[in-house]
Amino acid sequence: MSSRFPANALLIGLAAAALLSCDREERHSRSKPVGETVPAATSPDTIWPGGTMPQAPDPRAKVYDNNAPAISEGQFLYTRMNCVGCHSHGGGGMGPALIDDEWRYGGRIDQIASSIAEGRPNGMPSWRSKLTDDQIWKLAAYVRSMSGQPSKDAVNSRSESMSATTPATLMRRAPAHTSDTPDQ
Amino acid sequence: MTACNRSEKQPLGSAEVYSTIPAGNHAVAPPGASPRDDGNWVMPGKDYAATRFSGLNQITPANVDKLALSFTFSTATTHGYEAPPLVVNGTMYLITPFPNYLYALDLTKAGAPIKWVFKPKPLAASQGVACCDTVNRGAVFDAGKIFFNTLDGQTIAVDAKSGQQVWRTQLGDIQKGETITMAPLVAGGKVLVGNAGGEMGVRGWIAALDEDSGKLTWRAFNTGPDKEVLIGSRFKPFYAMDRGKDLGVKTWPPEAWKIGGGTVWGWVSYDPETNLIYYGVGNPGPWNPDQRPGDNKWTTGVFARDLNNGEAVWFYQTTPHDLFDHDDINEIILADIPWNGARRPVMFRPARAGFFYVQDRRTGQVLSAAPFGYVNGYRGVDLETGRMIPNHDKDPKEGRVVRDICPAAPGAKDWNPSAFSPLTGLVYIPHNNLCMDFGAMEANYISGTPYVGADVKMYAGPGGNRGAFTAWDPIHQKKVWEIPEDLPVWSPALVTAGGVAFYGTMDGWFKAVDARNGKQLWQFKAGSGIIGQPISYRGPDGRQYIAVVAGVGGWAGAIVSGKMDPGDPTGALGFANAVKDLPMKTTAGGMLYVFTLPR
Amino acid sequence: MRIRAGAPILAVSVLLGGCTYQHYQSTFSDAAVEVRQFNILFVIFLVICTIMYVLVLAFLVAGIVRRRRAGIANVIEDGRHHQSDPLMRTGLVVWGALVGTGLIGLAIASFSADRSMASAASRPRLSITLTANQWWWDITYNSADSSKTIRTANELHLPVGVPVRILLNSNDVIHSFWVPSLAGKQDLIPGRQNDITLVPQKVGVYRGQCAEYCGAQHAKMALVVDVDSYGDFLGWWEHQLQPAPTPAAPLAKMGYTYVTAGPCSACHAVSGTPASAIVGPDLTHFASRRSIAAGVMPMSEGNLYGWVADPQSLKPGNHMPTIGLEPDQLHAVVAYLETLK
Amino acid sequence: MNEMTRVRKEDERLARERRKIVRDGPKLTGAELDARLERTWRRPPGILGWLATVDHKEIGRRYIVTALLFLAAGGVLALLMRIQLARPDSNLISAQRYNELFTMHGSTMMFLFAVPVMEGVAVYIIPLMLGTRSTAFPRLNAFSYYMYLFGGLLLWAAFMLNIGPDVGWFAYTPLSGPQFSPGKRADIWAQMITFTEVSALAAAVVLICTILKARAPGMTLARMPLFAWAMLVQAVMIIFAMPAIALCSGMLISDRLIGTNFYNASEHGDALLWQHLFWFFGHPEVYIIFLPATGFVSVITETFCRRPIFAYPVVVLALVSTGILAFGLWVHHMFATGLPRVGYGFYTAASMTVAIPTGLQIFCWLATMWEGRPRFDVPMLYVVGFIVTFVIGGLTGVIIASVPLDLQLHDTYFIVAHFHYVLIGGAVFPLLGILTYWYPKITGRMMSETLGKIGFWLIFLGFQLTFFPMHFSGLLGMPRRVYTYPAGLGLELPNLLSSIGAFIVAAAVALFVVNGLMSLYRGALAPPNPWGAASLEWATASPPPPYNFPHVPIVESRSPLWDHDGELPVVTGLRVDEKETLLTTVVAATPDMREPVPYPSLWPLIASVATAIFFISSIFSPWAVPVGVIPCAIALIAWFWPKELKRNPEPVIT
Repeated sequence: MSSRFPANALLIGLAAAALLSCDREERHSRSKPVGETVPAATSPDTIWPGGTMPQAPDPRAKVYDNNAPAISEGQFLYTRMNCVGCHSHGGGGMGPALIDDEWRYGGRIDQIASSIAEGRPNGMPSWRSKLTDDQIWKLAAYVRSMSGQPSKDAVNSRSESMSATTPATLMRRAPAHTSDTPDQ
Repeated sequence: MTACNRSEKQPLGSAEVYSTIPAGNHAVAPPGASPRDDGNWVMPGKDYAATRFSGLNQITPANVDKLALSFTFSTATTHGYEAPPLVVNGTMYLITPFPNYLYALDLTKAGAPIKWVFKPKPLAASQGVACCDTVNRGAVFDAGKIFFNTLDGQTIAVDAKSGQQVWRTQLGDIQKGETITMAPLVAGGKVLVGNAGGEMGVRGWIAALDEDSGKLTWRAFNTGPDKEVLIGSRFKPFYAMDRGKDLGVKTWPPEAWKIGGGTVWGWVSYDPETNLIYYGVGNPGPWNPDQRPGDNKWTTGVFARDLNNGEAVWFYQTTPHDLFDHDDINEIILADIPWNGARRPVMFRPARAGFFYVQDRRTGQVLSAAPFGYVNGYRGVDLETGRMIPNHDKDPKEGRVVRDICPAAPGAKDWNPSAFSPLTGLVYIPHNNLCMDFGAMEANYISGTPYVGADVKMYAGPGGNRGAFTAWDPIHQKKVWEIPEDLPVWSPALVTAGGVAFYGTMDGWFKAVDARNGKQLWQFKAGSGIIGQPISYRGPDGRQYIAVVAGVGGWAGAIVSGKMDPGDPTGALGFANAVKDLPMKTTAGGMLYVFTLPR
Repeated sequence: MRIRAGAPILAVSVLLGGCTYQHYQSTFSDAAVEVRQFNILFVIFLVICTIMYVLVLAFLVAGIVRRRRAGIANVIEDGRHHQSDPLMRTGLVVWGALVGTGLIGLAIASFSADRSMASAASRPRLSITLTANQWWWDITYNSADSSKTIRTANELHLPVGVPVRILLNSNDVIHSFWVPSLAGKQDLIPGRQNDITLVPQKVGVYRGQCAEYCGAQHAKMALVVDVDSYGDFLGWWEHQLQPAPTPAAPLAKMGYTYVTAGPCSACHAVSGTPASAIVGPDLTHFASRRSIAAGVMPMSEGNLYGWVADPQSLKPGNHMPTIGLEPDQLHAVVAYLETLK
Repeated sequence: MNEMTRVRKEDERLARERRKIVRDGPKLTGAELDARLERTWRRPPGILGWLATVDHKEIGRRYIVTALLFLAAGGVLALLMRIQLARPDSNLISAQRYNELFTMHGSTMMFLFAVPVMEGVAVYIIPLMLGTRSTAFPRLNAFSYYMYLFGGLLLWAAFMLNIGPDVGWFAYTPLSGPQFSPGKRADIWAQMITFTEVSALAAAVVLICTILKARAPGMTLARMPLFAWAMLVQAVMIIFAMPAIALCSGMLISDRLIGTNFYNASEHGDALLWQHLFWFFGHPEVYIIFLPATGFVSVITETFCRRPIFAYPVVVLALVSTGILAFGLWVHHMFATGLPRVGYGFYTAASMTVAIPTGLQIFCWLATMWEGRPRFDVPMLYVVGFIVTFVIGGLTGVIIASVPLDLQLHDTYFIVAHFHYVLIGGAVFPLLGILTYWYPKITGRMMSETLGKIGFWLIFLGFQLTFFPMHFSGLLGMPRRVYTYPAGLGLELPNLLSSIGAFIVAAAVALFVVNGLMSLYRGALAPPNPWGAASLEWATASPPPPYNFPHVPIVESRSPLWDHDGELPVVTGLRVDEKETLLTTVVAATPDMREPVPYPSLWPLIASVATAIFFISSIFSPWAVPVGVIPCAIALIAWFWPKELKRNPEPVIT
C-alpha cells in the first residue's frame, strides 16, 4: 500500500463534499432583484383534465430551498412582517397552522411563495406590493422549514425569543399533503 | 389582597360553599332598566340592566332534573357560537358566526321549521383580520326589526316578519383591520355599535345609528383629541387621573394614539332614568407596554355617555397603561344596593383584571373592588385615587420573558357575561383561572396585519382547574359558592326566577345548578363545546323553555374551530397552550338545543 | 500644572500627516469631559511607560556594549559561570520595587480618573434610549410627557454642557456604542440594560462607530453626533415633534403615495402618514440628517439615488431589499424623501 | 497434582525468559549496545509504521511542521486582509469573505499554530533535555497530534468548502447563536475547539508526567532547566483553562443543534455567560502561548551569554506566579460590557500585578547578558528583538489594563497592535530563535547564519512597520474587524504602512522557511553540541537516535555539560531487549522504578479517527452522539487491552 493512496482518497473526499454543500451557506445578497415576478399562481395538487402536464420546477426553488442564510432572513421577516400575529410560531390562530403537514394551497416552496404574493380568499393578505420577490421567496423558505421540510443542516434550532415549538433541527420530516379544506 | 388559592385539590364540578346568602336587604335590579319579564328574549342582556335574569319560574330546582329535549336546529356553521337565540312572540331568531346567517324559526309549529333565512354575504377576507375566531355576540329585536352586525363591519336591520333587509350601513374598514363582532344595543331610537380589532392597531370608536334610517347620528372615538372623543363641558370624571385636556393625545407617544386600539367589542348597558349608556373600552395597542409609555387614555376603562348626542359624562380607567391586554369590555350590570339606609344606583362589573367593581353609576366612584379570582399581576385598587396598583416585578420587559402572571391575558373573566338574580341578590360569574408567561417585543405596524408585539403561553392557575362558576355577593364582596371546572368556563350565565342557574362547559356539558347553593341538578351533553348564551322564554303553549346553541370557538376554542396544531404553545395568542387537550374533548359544531319539562 | 490634555498626542498625530483630516472620529479631542480625562490619563501612562521602556533599553544596550576585559565576565570560559555580580542582585530588588511602585501609581491614577469621570456625569438631565439593530442605530429621546418623546435614527443631537444619560439596549446581537471624540465605549447587550453618561463640552459634529463585531456589515454601522448649543437643541427637538407635511409638488406627491402605500411602509415610519412601521429607521425628518444608511455616505441627492435604487450593493447583506424601482418611481421617491426636512 | 506441574512449568518458563534478558551495563557498551538498542527502539517500516509511531521526536517534528504550515496559511489570510485594508472604501474582498478571513486568521493562529507549535517543540525537546528515553504515555502523545491534525483539517476543509466560520475567533453569542449564524459555520468552529482542546489536554498530561516522573537521576526540581519549568507551568494552566472553553463551546453546540437556551437572553439565559467562560480560558490561553517562549528565551540567553540565567529561583517563581495570576484577570476583556465598575477595579489591579513577574524575568535576562559575554548569533538576535518588541506590548498591556483608557481603546486597532506585539514579539520571535537554535539537534545540520540574520532584520523591521502604526489607527478611531473604513478619518496612512509592513514580514517568514528547507540538504553538518550549550539534549547525537541516550545520564548541577567537561556519569541496568525507561521521584529525582515503554501501535490513530468521526458527525445530528461513541469505545478498549496476561519474568519494582 504505497503512500500515494491516502492522497487520492483525500482529494476524492474533498471533491464530493464540495458538490454536496458548497452552496448551502452562500449568502446571496441580491444586488439585482430576482428575475421575473413570482409565477402567476402555481396551482396546488389538483386534477389536470386530459392528463398531467409535467410542470417545470421553478428555477429559484433550489436557490432558496436549502439555503441557510435565506431561511434565517425568512425568520427575521416572519416576525417583523407580523406573520407571527396570525400563524403564531406555526401553530396557527387567525391563519392556518404551518408546522403540520396539511397545505390547502400546496406545500412546495413556489406554491407557498405564490400564496404569500397572491394572498388567499379566506383572509391571507397579498404581499406582492409590500415585499420584493426575493423577500417572498426567503419567507417561503422559512415557512417550509417550520414543518421540517428542508434538510436539518440549513435550519436554525431556535430564535432569540420565547421558546415555542420543538426545534426545527429535531422536527421529523412529514411529506406535505394538499388535503386541508378551507372554511365555507 | 385576598387570593383564594385552594390548598386541597377540590373535585371538579361540585360546589364548595363559602358563606351564606345575605338575608332580605340585598341588591335589586333598577325597575326602569329591568322591566317585568314578558316571556320574550329580545336582546342578549335580557334587559338594559344586563341582568340576564328570566322571570319565569315553572322550572325549579325540584323539577329541573326532568328537563327534556324539545327540538334542535343545525346552523350549518362551525365557528364559535357566542350569541343567544332571540325569541319574539312565537318566532326564534338565530344569528350565526361568519358568514352571519340570520334564521327565523316558527315556534308555533312542531319542530320549529324555518320561516326565512337572511344571508348578509360579508366579505370572506374579513376572516383574516378577526383576531379571536369569526364570532358574533348576538342580534337585537326592537320595533319590528332585527338589528345585527356582520364581521366585515356592517350594521344591518332586517324586517322581523318578512326577513327583508330594511337598511345596511358600512361602519368598519377591514383594510385597516377593523371588524365588528359585538351585539348592538338599541335604545331611544338609536342603534349603538362599536368596532373590534385592538390586536390589529385600529383606532376604537362607538357609533349611534338612527333606528329607522340607519344613518350615523354620532361617533365617539376612544383615543385622540377631546373633540373626537366627544368630551365637552359635561364631562366630570370622579378621579383626578382622568381629568385633563386632550388626554387622548397627551398620554400617548406622538401619533401612537392613531393606531392605539381602545375598541368597543363588548357590552353596552343603558339607564333609561338618566338616559346614560355605559360601555367598556378595549386594550391599547400594541400589547407591549414599553412601546406606548403614558396612561394611554381612554383605553381599558368605562365610559358613561348621553344617549342622544354621545357626550361623555364620566370615565373611569380600570388599568392605566394596561400591561396584560386586560380589555375592560365586560358586561355592566345595573343594580340598586342598600347604602347606609338609602338605595344607591350602582353598577356591578366583574372586570377582566380580576376585580369585582361596585361603582356609583352616576359619578363612576369606585365603592369597592375585590378580586374574584387569583390575582398576582396587581396589588389592588387604591380607592382614593381610583388607580390600579401594578405589581412591578410582573411588569413585562422587552426581550425577556416574565413568568407566572395571573390572571392571564383573557383575564379572570373575559367577554362571557355573568347573570344577576334580584331574588338571591347574587351575581353568577362564569370565569377562567389561567396564568401566563409573557414575552414582550417591539411590534411592527402594517395596517391590516396584527400589531401585538408579544409571545404568550397560558396555563392553568393555582388549583389546577382552568375555570370556575362562582356565585358572588356584591354587597359584602365575598364568594358565596364556587364550582371549579376543568376547562375555562367561556359560556355566558343565565339565572331564572325559579332559582336555577344555567351555564355550559367547553367540552359540551350544559349544566343547571341550584342558584342558592350551587348543587348540580341536571346536565346534558351537547354535540360541541358551549360558549353561547343560554336563554329562557315562554313558548306559544305557555310553557317555559330553555334554549342554548352549542358551537365551540372564540379565543378559548380557536384551537378547535381554527383547526390549529397543538404543537405550538404560543398559538392563538397563547391560549393554545392552556387548552392543548380541547381537540380531544370536543369537535367544532353549531347546533341549537331547546329544552322543556315533559307535559 | 494642568497641561492641555491632547497637545502632545495631537502633535504626534499631525506629524503622521493627520493634519488635513478633521479629527471628528478620534480620541485626540477635548470635546467632552470624559475624553479630556482620557487624554490626561493616557499622557500619564505614556510618560511612565516610556520611562520604564527607556530603562529596559538602556540596560539592554549596556549589557550588549559592555566591554568585558578578561576575568570580569562570569562565564563558563573563565570558569566563573556560577558566580553573580552583587550589583545585579541589588538591581533586581530595585527593579522589582520600581516596577511595583510604577504600577501602583498607575493603578491609583486610573482609579481616580474613573471616579472623577463618574462624578462628572452623576446628575443626568436628559435621557435617551439607544437601541442597536443589525447595522443601524434606533434613537428615542425620552421625556416625562410621553407625547413629547421623539424617534430618530443614526444621528444623535446632544446639548452642550448638559450631562445626558444614554440607555443602551440591543434588538439582536452585541454591539458597542463608541464616539471616540466624546467618551469610551459601552456594549449594547440583548437582555441587559447598560447605560453611559456623557457631558459634551464643545459644539461640533463628531462620528462614532459600532466597536463590537456584529455581523456582515459591522464596518458600516456608524452614527453622527451633533453637539449643539442648548437653544439650537430645543429648536431641533421642537422641529422633530412636527409630523411630516404632505408634499405639494406632483412628483413628490407621487413619491408620497409610493412610499406610504408601497414596500417602504412595511419597514419605515413617517409620522403624519399611515406608514408607522419600526423595522427600519424613522424617516419623518430624514432629509435633515447628515448621513445615509448609518453614516455610510454623506446626505446628497446622488447618494440618495444610489442608496434607494440598490442598497444591497452599497451595504450587502443588510435587511433593506433592492426593490428594482422603475425610473419614474425612483425619481418620485427621491423627490418625496427630500421634502422630509 | 496438575497444580504442582502447572507451577513448575510456569517457573521453567520464567527461568527461560530471565535468561533472555539483556541489560546495558559495563559489559555491553559502545557500538554493539547502540545496534541492539536501535533494533529494539526502531519503529516498524512503511506507511503503517509511520502512522503507528510513538517516538516523541517524530511526533514532535510532525507537530512543528503542521503548525508551521498553519502559520503560513494564517499568514496568507493576513496578507489578504491587509490588501483589502490598504486603501479606504475598497471592496476587493466582500464583507462576508473578509469576515471569514479574519475569523480563520484568528482561529488558525491561536488554536492551530501558537499552542500546538509550543506543544510540538516541548514534546520533541523535553525528554532529551531531561535525559530520558521517552515521554510518559507516548501513545497518548500520538493521539494528541492526530486530534490536532484532524481539528485543523476540519476547519480548513470547511473554509475551502465555503462553510467556514465567520463569527470571529472568540465567537460572541448571540451572533454565534442559532438565529444570527445560520447554517453550520459556527458549529464547525466550535467543533474545531473541541478537537484542539482534547489535543492540548492530552499533550499537557504527557508533558506534566514526563517532567515530574521521567527526569534524569539527580536532576532535582532546583536543577531542572527553565524551559522545563515553563512547560510544566504551561501544561498545568492548560489543564485548568481548557475545561472552561470545552464547557462553553459544548453549550454553544447544544444551543445550535437541539435548541437549548444557555445564551438565549429572553428565556433567562445570558449572552455574557459565553464571554466569562471563554475569557476564563482566553487569557490563560495567551499565557499558555507566552510561557514556553520565556523558556525559549532563557535557553538561548543561557547558551549565548555563556552563563546560567541570573537568579534562577526568581525566574521560576515568576513563571509560577504568572501561571496563577493569569486566571484572575479575564474580565479585562469585558470592561465595556457594563459590569459593576468596582468589580472592574479588582481586574485592573490584577492585570497590572501580572506585569511584575514578567518584569522580573526580563530583568534576569538582561542581568544574564550584563554578566555574561553575549555572542550575537541568530537566536540571540531574536532574543534582543523579543525584548525590544515584547516590552512595548507589555507596556501597552498596562495601559489598557486601566478601565478609563480601555473604554476608549477596547476593540480598536490599538488592541490589535498590543496583542500582535505580545504574541508575535513575545512568542513568534523566541520561536524563530529556538527553531534556529535546536535545528541542528533535530536535523543534524546548521541553518545558514547570513540568511538567518537577514531574516531577523527583515522580520524585526517589517513587524515594527506593520504594527506600530496600528496604535495610531486605533487612537484615530478605527474599530477592529472592519472590512473597510471611510476616507477622511486620517486612517489612510497608518493602514497603508501596515499593509506594506505585512508584506515585509511575509517575505521574512518565507526566507526563514527557505533557509530551513535549504539547510536540510546544504547546511553544514552539526556536531552534537554546536553552540557549546549546557543542557542534556546536547549530550546525545544530532539527530538523536530513537532511544535518545545509550545510558541514562546522572545530573549534579543546573548546567551539566558545563560542569562535566568529559563523559557524563551514567546509570546502567536498563533492559536492551525491551523498550524500558527509568522513572525517578518527583522532587529529588532519585531512581524510582523501571517503566516498560509502550510499543508503536495504530490504535491511537484509529481512536482519533473514531473520535473525529464522532465529533464531526455530531455537528449534523444529535443522534451521532450516542451512536458515535461506540466506535470510540471500541478503539480505546483495544488500545488499552493488556499485551499479555502471563507473569512478567522480572518484577518491575526492584
